[in-house]
Amino acid sequence: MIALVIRDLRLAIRAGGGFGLGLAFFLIVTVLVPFGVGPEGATLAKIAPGILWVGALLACLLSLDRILALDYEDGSLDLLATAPIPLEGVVTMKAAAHWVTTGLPLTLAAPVFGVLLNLPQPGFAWVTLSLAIGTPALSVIGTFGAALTVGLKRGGLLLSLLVLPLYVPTLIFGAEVSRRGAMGMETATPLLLLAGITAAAVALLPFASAAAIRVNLR
Amino acid sequence: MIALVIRDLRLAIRAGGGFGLGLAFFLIVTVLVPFGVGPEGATLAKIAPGILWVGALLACLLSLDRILALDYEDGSLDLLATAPIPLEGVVTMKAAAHWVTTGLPLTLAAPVFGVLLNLPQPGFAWVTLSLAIGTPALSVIGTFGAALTVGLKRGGLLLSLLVLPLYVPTLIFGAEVSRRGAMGMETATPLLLLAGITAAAVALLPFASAAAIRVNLR
Amino acid sequence: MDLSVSDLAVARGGVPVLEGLGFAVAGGEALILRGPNGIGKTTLLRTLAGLQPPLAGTMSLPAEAIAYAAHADGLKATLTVAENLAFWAAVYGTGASAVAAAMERMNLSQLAPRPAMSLSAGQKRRLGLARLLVTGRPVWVLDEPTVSLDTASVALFGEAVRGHLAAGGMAVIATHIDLGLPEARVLDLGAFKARPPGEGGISGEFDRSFDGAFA
Amino acid sequence: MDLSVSDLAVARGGVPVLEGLGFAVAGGEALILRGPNGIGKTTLLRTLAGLQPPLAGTMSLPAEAIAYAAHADGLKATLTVAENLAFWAAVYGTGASAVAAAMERMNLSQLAPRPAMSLSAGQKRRLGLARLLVTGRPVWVLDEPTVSLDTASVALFGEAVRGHLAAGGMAVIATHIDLGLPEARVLDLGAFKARPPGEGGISGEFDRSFDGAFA
Amino acid sequence: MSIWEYANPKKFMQTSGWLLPWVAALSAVALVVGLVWGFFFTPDDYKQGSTVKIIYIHVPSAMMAINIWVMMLVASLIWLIRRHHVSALAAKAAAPIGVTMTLIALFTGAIWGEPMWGTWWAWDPRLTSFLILFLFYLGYVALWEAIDNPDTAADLTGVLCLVGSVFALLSRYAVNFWNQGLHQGASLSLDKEENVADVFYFPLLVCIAGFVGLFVALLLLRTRTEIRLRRLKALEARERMA
Ligand code: HEM
Ligand SMILES: Nc1ncnc2c1ncn2[C@@H]1O[C@H](COP(=O)(O)OP(=O)(O)OP(=O)(O)O)[C@@H](O)[C@H]1O
Ligand SMILES: Nc1ncnc2c1ncn2[C@@H]1O[C@H](COP(=O)(O)OP(=O)(O)OP(=O)(O)O)[C@@H](O)[C@H]1O
Ligand SMILES: [Mg+2]
Ligand SMILES: [Mg+2]
Repeated sequence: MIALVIRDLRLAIRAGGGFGLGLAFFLIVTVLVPFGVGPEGATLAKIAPGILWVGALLACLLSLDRILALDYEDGSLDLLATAPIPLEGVVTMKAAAHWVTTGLPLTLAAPVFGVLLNLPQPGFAWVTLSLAIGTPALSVIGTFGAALTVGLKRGGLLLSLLVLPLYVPTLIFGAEVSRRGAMGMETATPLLLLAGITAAAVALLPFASAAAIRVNLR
Repeated sequence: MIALVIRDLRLAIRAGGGFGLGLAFFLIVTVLVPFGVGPEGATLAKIAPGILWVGALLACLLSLDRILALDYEDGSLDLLATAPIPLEGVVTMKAAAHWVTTGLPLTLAAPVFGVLLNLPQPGFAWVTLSLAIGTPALSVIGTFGAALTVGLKRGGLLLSLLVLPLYVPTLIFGAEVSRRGAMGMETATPLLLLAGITAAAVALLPFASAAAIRVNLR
Repeated sequence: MDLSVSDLAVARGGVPVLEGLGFAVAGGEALILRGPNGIGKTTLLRTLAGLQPPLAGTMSLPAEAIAYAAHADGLKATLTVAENLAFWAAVYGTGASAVAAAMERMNLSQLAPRPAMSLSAGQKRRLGLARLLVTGRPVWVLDEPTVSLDTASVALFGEAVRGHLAAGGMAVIATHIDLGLPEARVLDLGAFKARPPGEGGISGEFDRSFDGAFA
Repeated sequence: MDLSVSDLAVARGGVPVLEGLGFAVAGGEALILRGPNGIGKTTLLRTLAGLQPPLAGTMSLPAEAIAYAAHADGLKATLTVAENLAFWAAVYGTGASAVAAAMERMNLSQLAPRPAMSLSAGQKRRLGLARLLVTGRPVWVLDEPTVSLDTASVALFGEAVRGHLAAGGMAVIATHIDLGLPEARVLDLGAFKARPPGEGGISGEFDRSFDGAFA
Repeated sequence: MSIWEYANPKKFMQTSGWLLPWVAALSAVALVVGLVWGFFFTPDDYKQGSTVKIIYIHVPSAMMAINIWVMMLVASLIWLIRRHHVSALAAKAAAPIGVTMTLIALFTGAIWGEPMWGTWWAWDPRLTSFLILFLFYLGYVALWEAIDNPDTAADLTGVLCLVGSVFALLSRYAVNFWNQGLHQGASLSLDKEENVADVFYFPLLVCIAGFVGLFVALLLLRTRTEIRLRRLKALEARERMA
């Protein structure tokens, strides 16, 4: 099954910057917000942790349709479904590849982009930590959404629509950790809840995703 | 060439809510931001015009790859390029269809979503007006980006990367109109500039887009 | 280990297309499915491969014994010919020697370092067929495998099928053209076309349970 | 109005594949292109259709005279058969009567209200060929048009081509199988394979200008 | 003899091969002289202390970042109009240098901003439009990377460069407009005539000359590499044909 991760990573690199592009989108969202909201440092500092989380989430979202749609279109998914590895494993590996190409770079880049949004000093560590814990959940939940919409022509927007409500709990706790951290408040409770969501999503959602794919191929 | 617009609109409807999805994404962005940023009314009121514009822009962006990619994949674009209508016309009609399915609903819905973000009273008219004037530019510029990336497998993120810096002037003037309007300030200058950008983009960019498509089909 | 099918009915888009199908394929045998466009060949093959459930009837073999190949070859445009095959070899656990042998067999060795997107239609198809060889599975279920192939490549394909049968494998192949496999049995699906439910044809589960509900 | 081509060279991915091609097709004539996989049939047809520039040589007809049909049929899965055709009729300005006639000719009338996605492979292909009929253009340039078609449909296609030729049209068709058009001329592309530049073959613009730059 | 002679590939390879070591050596000398002079033989600024010395890297790299884009625009136009392969490849070769220069200017600016403005980053018009330029660079490089066929890539990136330049100018103007009403005097950017005394000025000139030389040397080197790379690809393809 490792072969699957390797293949997906290789495809991401060959496609000309699969790694860089999620990052670039994140950068661009953080750049656009000041254009919309205005350049005052105080306002930006206040909304910075939330915008960073929303930006990371949107960057994740935008790359979700890469997870399964390409494999569906060229028939690979049919073939993987009949291959001697469980579909649950396939789905998990796909989510892992998505995290490595999207969630991980986003986490590493968040502090840098925090500078652009005038993020208060103590916030940097907390934003990074909360993203590190929360982005795996985003990848797994996103894979589930991709599995639901895989048969549909250009289901991109529908996919977003389905996935975004599922992202809300992760977003709330993740942004809460960041915001409290940035203001120097206690963060243990939301952090624990965030970790709980991630653990549960990683453990359980692959079964739902595999079931959805089976139905879609039928 | 009207047939092309009609076909695109029909496809948008058949695909299960081509109209609704851009809107839904816009709704979700405006909903997510309070989750990320926190619920205080004063902060929200301050950032509301900007967030509405950023949200509309992202909703637009997300639907850009529908404009040409599907037609490329199923061979329609090859056939349209050899059809007896100029490619410049095709591109313009495609942008028009995109605006009707995305820009127009966003414009109409923006005042409603403004309520969610606690937009100050005088802002409603200005946000709507600025979106009505600005979104055609977003569609035309987006079509240019789609034309550049049409040959690439799942160029979605690259497309965003290329298009977003091109969106900056439109965003700045559009958000400026909304913000000034919301604060009851003079708006004539940015409004004129916004209209100028839209007019120039609509008049000139289709030539660049058609050239890019020709190169990509080669 | 035989592939046998009895009283099978298959549906597409909820509409029954074939019914009352029964056949058996023993090791070393090939079965060629024929029938006019739209009769239901593709639907039947997808059902055999386990990609969709049958409407009725039984199949003797688990989907795990089957290697399926259809119009879409499952090739990645940016990976090279060798990488594409190596991936499937890893998935099926067959290893590098199988890859080399398959490329040899399908006359792809020269093209090994080329990305799949730069292949012509027929070269792509050959690569798709080479994938079958690396699966190492006993039953090949093929949907119009020789589309876009020239005569030499069709012969190459015939050789590959014959080799597979000689090793005790089986094959079920839907095609409109002559494959040069005179020893294979031919099944014409025309006779199994699903009748309308009024005339005793089979109907879907929903129809069955709701018939009589509107009296 | 003839289609004539002289000393044409075509390239794919910057690599010359065919060179020194010359042929002429007069009104009422068909030309069948043959050659092994990868010789360059698709590349040549795309060049004729004006989708890519030739590497060298001249073509007598403007791309506006040509109706091109390839593997990808340009069908919209969610539109019905009739709507798909009506769209192309509107683009080419031929009108509703052409649509009805084309559906009649390709035996699609029964399928008219069905969305294209529910068609079988062969039915889709028939729809793709019906599109040619609504273009009203004099030169058909077809890339493996009979892929997936059963014998009856191949005959139908032969009829359509013959009708087109009888009306003074022309056709250039790449195929690997027999189309049942004995009156058509056959051109084997094997003889025009581009030679390596070292042996006097043509080379791309970049190569030409850089040859000798690395002494 | 027309200037297009030098765009002849053969001539270009000869001339650039001959020119490269000289340009590289000259720029190295200028950089060493300028930086050493600037860092060790100028007084500290009375207001900014020793942080002022970052100017010797910041200003030249910022200037180069902007001018490299202009050079790419010219090269793209030459490609689109006259189809000279050398100029297409020169534009391709220049882009990563431009990205690097932009990054250097951004980083040195941020490092400078910390002690001067008390913040790493502010949405000052000049900084903002620089960030947008960075995005254009990224998009340009990403598009080159994403396309396989070199001629297609050259055409498309050429069109992007053209359209992008217009929008970059527009953004520059828009950003000025956007941040005017709220100007908090954050832009301490020294104006040459007013603030930079001659002691700082001359070593700065030497440094700028050094950066220009560095760019030309890197550009020649990278263009030669790109040409060879493409040639290699062509030879490989030929090999496979035979
Ligand atoms: C990340 C932050 C910064 C960025 C992106 C930035 C960018 C730029 C740019 C684009 C230029 C114009 C070069 C030209 O047009 O020739 C420039 C020049 C300059 N910058 Fe910065 N800068 C930054 C921070 C700073 C800081 C903190 C200072 C000092 C307080 C500073 C001082 C200067 C000076 C003195 C010049 C030369 C002015 C001139 O020649 O007109 N910069 N910078
Ligand atoms: N949603 C649907 N409603 C009604 N009929 C459908 C639907 N989807 C598919 N069909 C029909 O089911 C039949 C079986 O299609 P299938 O693809 O299996 O045929 P096939 O034998 O493979 O044909 P071909 O030789 O053309 O590939 C076709 O007649 C098709 O039109
Ligand atoms: N980027 C590339 N580099 C080198 N060769 C290439 C490239 N792209 C395509 N080719 C080769 O160009 C040749 C022509 O391809 P083309 O699709 O025109 O063949 P064809 O005659 O249509 O074959 P088929 O019968 O298989 O459809 C093929 O041999 C193909 O491998
Ligand atoms: Mg079929
Ligand atoms: Mg071909």
